[in-house]
Formats: sequence, structure tokens, C-alpha cells
Amino acid sequence: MNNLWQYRVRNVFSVTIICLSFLIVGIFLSLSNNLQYTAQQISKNMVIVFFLKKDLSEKDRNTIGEKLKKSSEVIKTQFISSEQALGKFLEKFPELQGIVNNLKINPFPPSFETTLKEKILSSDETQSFIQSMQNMKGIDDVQFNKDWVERMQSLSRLAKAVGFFLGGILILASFFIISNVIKLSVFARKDEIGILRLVGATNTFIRIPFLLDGIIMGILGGMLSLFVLFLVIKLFPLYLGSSLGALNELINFRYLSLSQSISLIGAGAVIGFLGSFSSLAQFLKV
Amino acid sequence: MNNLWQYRVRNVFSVTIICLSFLIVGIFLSLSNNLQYTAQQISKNMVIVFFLKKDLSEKDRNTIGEKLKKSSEVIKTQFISSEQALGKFLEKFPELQGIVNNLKINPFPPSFETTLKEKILSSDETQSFIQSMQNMKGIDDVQFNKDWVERMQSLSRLAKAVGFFLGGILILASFFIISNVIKLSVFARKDEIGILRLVGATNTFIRIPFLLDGIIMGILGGMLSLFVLFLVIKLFPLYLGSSLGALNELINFRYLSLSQSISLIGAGAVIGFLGSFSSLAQFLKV
Amino acid sequence: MIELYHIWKQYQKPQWALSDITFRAERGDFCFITGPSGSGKTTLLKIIFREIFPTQGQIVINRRNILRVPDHKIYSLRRTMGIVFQDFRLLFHKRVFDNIAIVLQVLGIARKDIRRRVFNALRMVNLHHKMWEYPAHLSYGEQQRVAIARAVVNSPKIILADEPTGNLDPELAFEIMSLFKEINKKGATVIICTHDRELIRHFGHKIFFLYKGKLLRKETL
Amino acid sequence: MIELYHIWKQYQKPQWALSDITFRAERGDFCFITGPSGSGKTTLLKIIFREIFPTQGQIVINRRNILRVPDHKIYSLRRTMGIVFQDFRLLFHKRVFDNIAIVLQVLGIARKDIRRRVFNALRMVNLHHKMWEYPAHLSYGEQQRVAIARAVVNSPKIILADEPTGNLDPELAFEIMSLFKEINKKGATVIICTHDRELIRHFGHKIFFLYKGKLLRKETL
Ligand SMILES: Nc1ncnc2c1ncn2[C@@H]1O[C@H](COP(=O)(O)OP(=O)(O)OP(=O)(O)O)[C@@H](O)[C@H]1O
Ligand SMILES: Nc1ncnc2c1ncn2[C@@H]1O[C@H](COP(=O)(O)OP(=O)(O)OP(=O)(O)O)[C@@H](O)[C@H]1O
Ligand SMILES: [Mg+2]
Ligand SMILES: [Mg+2]
Repeated sequence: MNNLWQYRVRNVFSVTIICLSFLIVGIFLSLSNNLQYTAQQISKNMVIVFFLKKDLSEKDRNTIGEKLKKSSEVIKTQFISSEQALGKFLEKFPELQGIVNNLKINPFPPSFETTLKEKILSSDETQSFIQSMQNMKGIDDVQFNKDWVERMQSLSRLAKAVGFFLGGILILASFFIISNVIKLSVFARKDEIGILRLVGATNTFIRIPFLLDGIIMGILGGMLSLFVLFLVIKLFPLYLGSSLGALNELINFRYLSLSQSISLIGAGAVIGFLGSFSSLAQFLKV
Repeated sequence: MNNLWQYRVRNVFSVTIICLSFLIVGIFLSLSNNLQYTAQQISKNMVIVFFLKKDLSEKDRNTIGEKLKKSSEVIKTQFISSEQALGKFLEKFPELQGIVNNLKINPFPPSFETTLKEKILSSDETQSFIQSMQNMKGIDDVQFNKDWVERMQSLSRLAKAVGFFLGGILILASFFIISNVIKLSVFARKDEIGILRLVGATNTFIRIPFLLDGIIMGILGGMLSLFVLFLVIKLFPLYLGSSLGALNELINFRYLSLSQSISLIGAGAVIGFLGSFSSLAQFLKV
Repeated sequence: MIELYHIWKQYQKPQWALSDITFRAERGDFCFITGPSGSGKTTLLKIIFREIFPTQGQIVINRRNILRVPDHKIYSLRRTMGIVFQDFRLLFHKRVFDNIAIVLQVLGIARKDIRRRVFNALRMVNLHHKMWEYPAHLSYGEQQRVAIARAVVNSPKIILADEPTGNLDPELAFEIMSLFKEINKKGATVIICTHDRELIRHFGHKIFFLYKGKLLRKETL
Repeated sequence: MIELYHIWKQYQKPQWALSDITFRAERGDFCFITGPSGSGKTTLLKIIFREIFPTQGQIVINRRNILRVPDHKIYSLRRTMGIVFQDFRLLFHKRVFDNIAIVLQVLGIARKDIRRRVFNALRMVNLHHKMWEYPAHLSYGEQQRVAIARAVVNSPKIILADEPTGNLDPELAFEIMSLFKEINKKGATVIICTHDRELIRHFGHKIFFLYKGKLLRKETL
């Protein structure tokens, strides 16, 4: 503690580097959180529409409805009659009101809108479920936004890639940086260590202050990075304005969860400890 | 040069930090390039549609067409007749073929599709131009995708924000880091500087090797960061796969332009030089 | 009791810094090691407090073969020793007081006692008025005296002093030597390397003469 | 010609490290400064080669008031001086050769000449066989001799030596002193701080005695 203050310039420097490392990890963690969240949102809204034959009897329709409800793949099913479909269409394209009113018949078929449990549409169960439904009597067509499915899958992959690949590399990199910074500070005090050994200090006596320094620096760096991350997350959207619409979801950062924050600080402490410990070994000879 | 090799551990460390700083700057510069590019793409495709009254005489239509063509705001104008509009609609919604065929009249009005020169739709000139057109006889309505306009404007703002705000802060931060690293290495050699002064070396004699070291380290760090950036940009999309569609544009990085790359290396050299020079000053007394 | 058996030391081929040194200092001896510059005096002392290892040979201190003591246990030997290094080895970022107190802190001595004992040690070398200075603000001879105070502060059983009066005036050198002699009289073994013939003549009890790594003469006055 | 007029130096209040020193060394003088540890000898030398500034007073060297010379021009004064520091100030990451060559490199002397002159300087202090060693691999006395070789290698007009023989045996100390005397005979002014009465008695020409920062006696033998 005493020494932390004595070498305050170097230590401010070290803590800054630790903080920057963790900040990078934190930003990507937060981005990963965000993408995970977006992917979830998208798959929650994934709807499969089963269009029915127009002349379907009520009984057949109910059979299909029951089958959908009972299927273990399905969370929610909603029947949309021809009239409801027309209403929805007019909501979307009000300028076509005139045309539609001129028509004598309703061109929209009735349908079931279904929300699936599985989030990944390409999974075998989902695929075979859709297949089996398509083959049922009375079902005319199945429609779902293929683009969005693929986009969602890519996003999910992106979240994992950023979270694990980049995050992993960056944590390794920051471990390297941190242990080197601490080695630097141990190195600067190698005379002191040498003299302590020569006047009869035990290894534990020599280690403890260095370990404490390392742990404190790691924790400080971790906490500082959380604080800076918080500022970045709060201030960044303010600066950009909020008119990005859907893109907003992608660019806005979500703050880390409590357990993630604690893990980050804990990782700081562990890295500080390991960094000090490993840096000391070579000086505790003779 | 000789000294660079002597202190190789610390220098590898310094170059790594310089490289990381520039890498961060480079990533954001590349992201900024990318957003700028996307914003451009979007605004290139920005089309304003002027719907015409159905019963407009050919003469009036030509007047409007001429006015649009002559306006200094407009790059391209295309007349879309009612029939063309219907064709486009059927292309988009083939399932409505039946309904449309049943109609006796064509519900789509003729229109002019116009591409504007100005990229920012909210600019005063553009606004007043649209206003003046709207007031013209024979024009029924003006339509443009307001969402996309605003999204584009936000993106453009985002590009600037990231490019200048974050980029600026990060360049300042890396200047701070770099000059501190160099100060550290000058500090480690302050005995040497002191002895050189005491045996009668001129300040220039003392400075030159340090300045060279600083410049070489800065250039090495800059070049290394360009190389790593190149790797990141090439490898990242490979890892993610290419099925992101429109999002791809946003996440894919574009490499820096030649002049940006040269500026980055130049900045490395300048920062190395300034860092060394300013770090030396305090040791050239007595 | 310090016994060296056939000690050889080679830093770099082909020269031997020490060759075949056999030497014995009984408890309570007051020994001088002398010899020209580069003859191996410092090397010999370093081997005794095991900062470096001999290439060959055995060292027995108080019946323990110290070459067999592992690194992490060597502290118990060092705690019985007081060492004055030829290059002082002071900590320049710590005050004179802390430089000396460190020896007692390592032993786990109470804060109050530390204060008193450090002051006494400094008074013995005539430097109590510089207790709160930093070593960089002392003259070279004063730094040497701090190193001496640090060596004697824990009343060691063995004192190893390497050229402890090289930067002191003759009067002060004499005083320091008398201090060592006093500690010696209380039962400590003292080994001093020096070039000062005057001091050897006056205080010498056992005298070893090194020349190019060889023990040439042993005299007992 | 070195002239000091009413030099006062205070590092910290309230003590004066030097008080009212007036002193003159003619060209070709061979002066000793002596006095107990902490009396201000090193301070006096440091003021002469302008590592530190006096609190009051004037220093004139070869008719130049050196307190008026700006920092970036002081090198021309230092190039005429050879200084042996009490703490040697060797560069531990450079070999003995480079430690000495640095003085000549600064003067822009040709590589070949440097080699020859460094070797000659090392031979004068009996250390040519350690030319390619690092200082850390030398004994303390050997390091001191490297410092001496560095001071004399550029045939300076003024030699300032601070306790140059503190870690050397009497024979070697005598040789070193003879070396200084020889350079002195060629016209250089030599000022040496030492505690060694023997050397002063043998070589002393002008002797200054410092005590607690005051110049007590000047003797000319
Ligand atoms: N940098 C400094 N700051 C404060 N006080 C100092 C400093 N350097 C020296 N002193 C004090 O000034 C006085 C004279 O010191 P100086 O080094 O000149 O003595 P000296 O005659 O060379 O002694 P020695 O023979 O021990 O080398 C001493 O009391 C010392 O403590
Ligand atoms: N670390 C080292 N590596 C290589 N050689 C060394 C090392 N330390 C000492 N030597 C050499 O060993 C020999 C003996 O050195 P030592 O320091 O024991 O001499 P010394 O008797 O203490 O001399 P001095 O009176 O000058 O201090 C010298 O020739 C020296 O150059
Ligand atoms: Mg020695
Ligand atoms: Mg002195």
C-alpha cells in the first residue's frame, strides 16, 4: 500500500492500462449482450403463416388448429380470417383502399399465424414439423421471412463470435499486458527484494506487499473500466440522437449484468495476483 | 539503434502499446469509412416520388418534367406512367395479380421519380425545393421514405461521431501512452544522459539516438497496427460467414485508404519524435 | 564458527577468482582479509553469506553445511549475520531510518523497540542527526556509515564487512573499528576486508592475505 | 586557473554545506582537499564542474565566469575536464571499453584513435585485460580504476578526482597518484579529495582542509 503510493506515476499508468484492457473486454461483452438480446427479440417475433384453402370446412380448419396447438414445437397459434387479413392489408397500404373497395370478392385466404418454440428455424425438428404441416390436407402454402431467419442466425453467430473469440483473445492480451506491467514494477524494485533477502526476510514477507499491490491494482483497474464503460454506454446514445430506428438496437450498448461486472472485477483481482506472483518468482532466488 | 536492441524487452512492449493504440484508432477509422460509405449508398438510392393528378394534360406534365430536370437540386428524373406503376406493384405483390386483373381501372397515378443531388434531405435548399414543387399545379402528392432519410442522417452523424469524437480522443490517449512509454525509456537511461552531459556531450549529440529510437518505434508501431488491422479486416468476415445481408455492410470493415495508412504511419513517426523530444527536455539540465 | 574447505570459484573461464581456499574463523575471532584490488576478497565474503555459490568446496557455518540449505530457508542463516556491502546497497527511495529498520521489521520486532534500536545504531556511527534524510542527500562517507549501522543493528553473531572505511577519514575509521571490536568482545565473529594497513596493524588478530585468488599468508598477532 | 570567490552552499536549511570558501588553484597546481566525512569536499568539486550551483559566490575558470554559462553551452567547459566521481558513475550496460570511449566519441575523435587511446588509458590503471568486460563483472577497486581511466583518457587540462583511491590497495593508490602527477607535470591542474594522509604527505603540493563546510587551513609544501 505504502509502495503503491511511492510509485504513483507508474501505478497510475499500470491501472490505466489494466482499465483500458478491461474496457475493451467490457465493450465487446456489452456488444455481445446486445446482439444476444437482438437475436432473441427477432426470434421471438418469428411468425410462420400457414395459408389455408379458401373453401375449407370449419371442421378441417379446427383439425388443423388443434394439430398446431398440440404440437410441442408451437407456443402460440392465432387464426386469421379472410376479413382480418384484408383489414391488416388495408392498414399497411391505406392508399389501396379505393381499389380493394371496388373488388367484389376478398382475395385474401384465411391463415394460422404460429409462433414456434425453437429459436433456430433450421433445426431438424422445426424443419420436419413445417414439412409435415405443409403436407396436411387443407393447407395451401407456408410463408415465413426467410431473409430474417438467416439474418437472425448470422446475428446469433456474430454474438458468439464477438463474445468468445474476440473476448477470449482480448482477455489473454490483457493478461499479458497486466503481468508485464507488474513485472515492470517488480523489476524496478528488484534491488529492494535483493536487499530484503540478504537481511533475512522470508519469501512470504517479501511477497505479501507485492501481491496486495497487484490485487489492488487489478481491482482498481476493473472497477475503473466498469465506470468508464458505464459512461460510454450512457453518453454515446445521447450524442448520436435516438432517430436510428432499428439500427439503434444494434449500435446501442447494453450495460453488463451484475454477475458479469463482478466477474470482471474478480478477473482483475485474479490477474493482479497471478501477475505479481509469477513476476516475483525469478527474484526470490539467492 | 544499438540501444533499441539493448532494451529489447521494454521496446517490444512499447511498440506493442503503440501498435494497440493505433489499432484502435485504425479500427474506428475503418468503421467510420464504412459508415460513410453506407450513408453514401443510401443517399444515392434516395428517390422522391411526385405523384401527378390523373387527369393532367400532357403539356402540364411536360412543364413539371422540365422544371424538375432544370432544377439545380435534381440529378435524375424519370417519368413513371400509370401502367409502369401497376407493373412495378405486381412485381412486388404477385399474389395480388388476381385482384388487380379484376379491376376495371388502373388505380395508380402517374409520377416522376427524382434523385436529388443534395445528400442531406433536411438541408434548407432541398426542403424549399420540395415545398415549391408541392405547390405546383398538377402535383398531387410527394412521397419519400421518411424513415430511411432519418436513418441515413443518423448514420452520417454516427460516422462523424465515431470518426472524429472517438478517433480524436483515442489519438490523444495514444499520444499520452506513447509519450509516457518513451519517457519511461528515457527515464531508464537518465544516468547515461547525465554522464554524457558530464563528459561534455552537446544536447544534439545526446538527443539524436533517442529521437531516432522514438521515430523508429512510432513507425514500427504504426506499420504493425496496419498489418494487424489488415488481418482483422480480412479474417473477421470469414469467421462470421457472409449471410448477414444488409447488416454485413454495417459490420464488415473496409480497409483504410492509402492516404489514411500513410497518415497513420506518419502520425506514429511524429508522435515518436515529439514523445522523445518532450521526454528529454527535463534531463538536459545541469 | 565459519569453516571453508577447499573453496574454488570461477566466474568466467579461464581465470579462477578463488583457488583452493581453506580457512577457519572461530567464534569470537576478529579477522582481517587483505590483498590487492581484484584478489577475491569480496568474492570470498559473498560465498560466506551465500549470495553466490562456489564452483567447488564446502562451507560450514555453526555446523550447518550452508550450500545444502535451500533458497527459501536461507533467511534463518542471514538473520544471524550483519553485512556491510562494499557498494552499500542502500534503498534510495527510503529514508535512513527505514533503511535500517527493515532489518528489524523482518525479524518481527515491535515498532517501539525498532525506533530505539535504530537510533542507537545510528548514534554509534555518529549519524543520528541524519535519521530522517534520504541516502541521496548524504555524503558518500555518511552513506557508508548507514550501511554499517544497518549491519550492526540486530546484534548479529557474525559480522562481514567489505571495505567498511574506504570513504571515511582516519579518525572515524578508527571509531568504527572500535565499534566492531566491542561487538566482537560480546562474542560475535567479525570478518573485515580492508586495504588500510594502519587499522590492520592496530586491531588485527587473525590476518589473511589474498593474492590473485590464493590464500598466501595467515598471521595471528 | 580555477578561482572560487566566497562560495556558500546550502542544500537544506539550516545547515550550510559550504560557507564562504575562497580558493585559488593556479594552472599546473596539484591540490589536495581533505577533511572528515560530510565536510563538503564532494560539494566543492560538484560546484567546480557545475553539476550543482552555489547558493552564493562566483567561480571563474580560465577567465570564464562559469555560473553565467547556459546549460546547453556548458559542454565546452566539461570537455577540458576529467572527473573521477566518488560513486564512479559507470554505465553498467556498456562494456569497460565503451564506458571510456564515450568521452572520445563526444569529441568526435576517429574510431581507430579511440581504440588506441582507450587501451592506453586502461593500461595506465593496470586494467587493459578487462577491456571487454562489463563493469558489473569487475571488483569494486577495478570499477574505480575504470572511472579513473575515463577521467584521464582525453588528456584534460583540469582533473577533479573525488576519493579516487578509496577502494585500492596502498601500492595501487600510489601508482594512480603518480599517474595524476605525471599528467600534472604536462601542465594540467589537478584537484584531489582524499582521506589518505600517506598520499597527501607524499604528493601534497597545496593542501586544503575542510571542516563542517569551512576552509580551515591552506598549506603549501
Ligand atoms: N543532495 C544533498 N542534499 C542535502 N544535503 C546534502 C546533499 N549532498 C550532500 N549533503 C550534505 O552536505 C554535507 C557535505 O556533503 P559532501 O558530500 O560534500 O561531503 P564530503 O566531504 O564529500 O563527505 P565524504 O567524505 O563522506 O564523501 C553533508 O552533511 C551532507 O549530508
Ligand atoms: N560477477 C563477476 N563476473 C565475472 N568476474 C567477476 C565478477 N565479480 C568479480 N569478478 C572478478 O573476480 C576477481 C575478484 O573480484 P573481487 O570482487 O572478489 O575482488 P576484491 O578482492 O573484492 O577487489 P577490490 O578490492 O577491488 O574490491 C576480479 O578479477 C573480478 O574482475
Ligand atoms: Mg571487493
Ligand atoms: Mg564526498
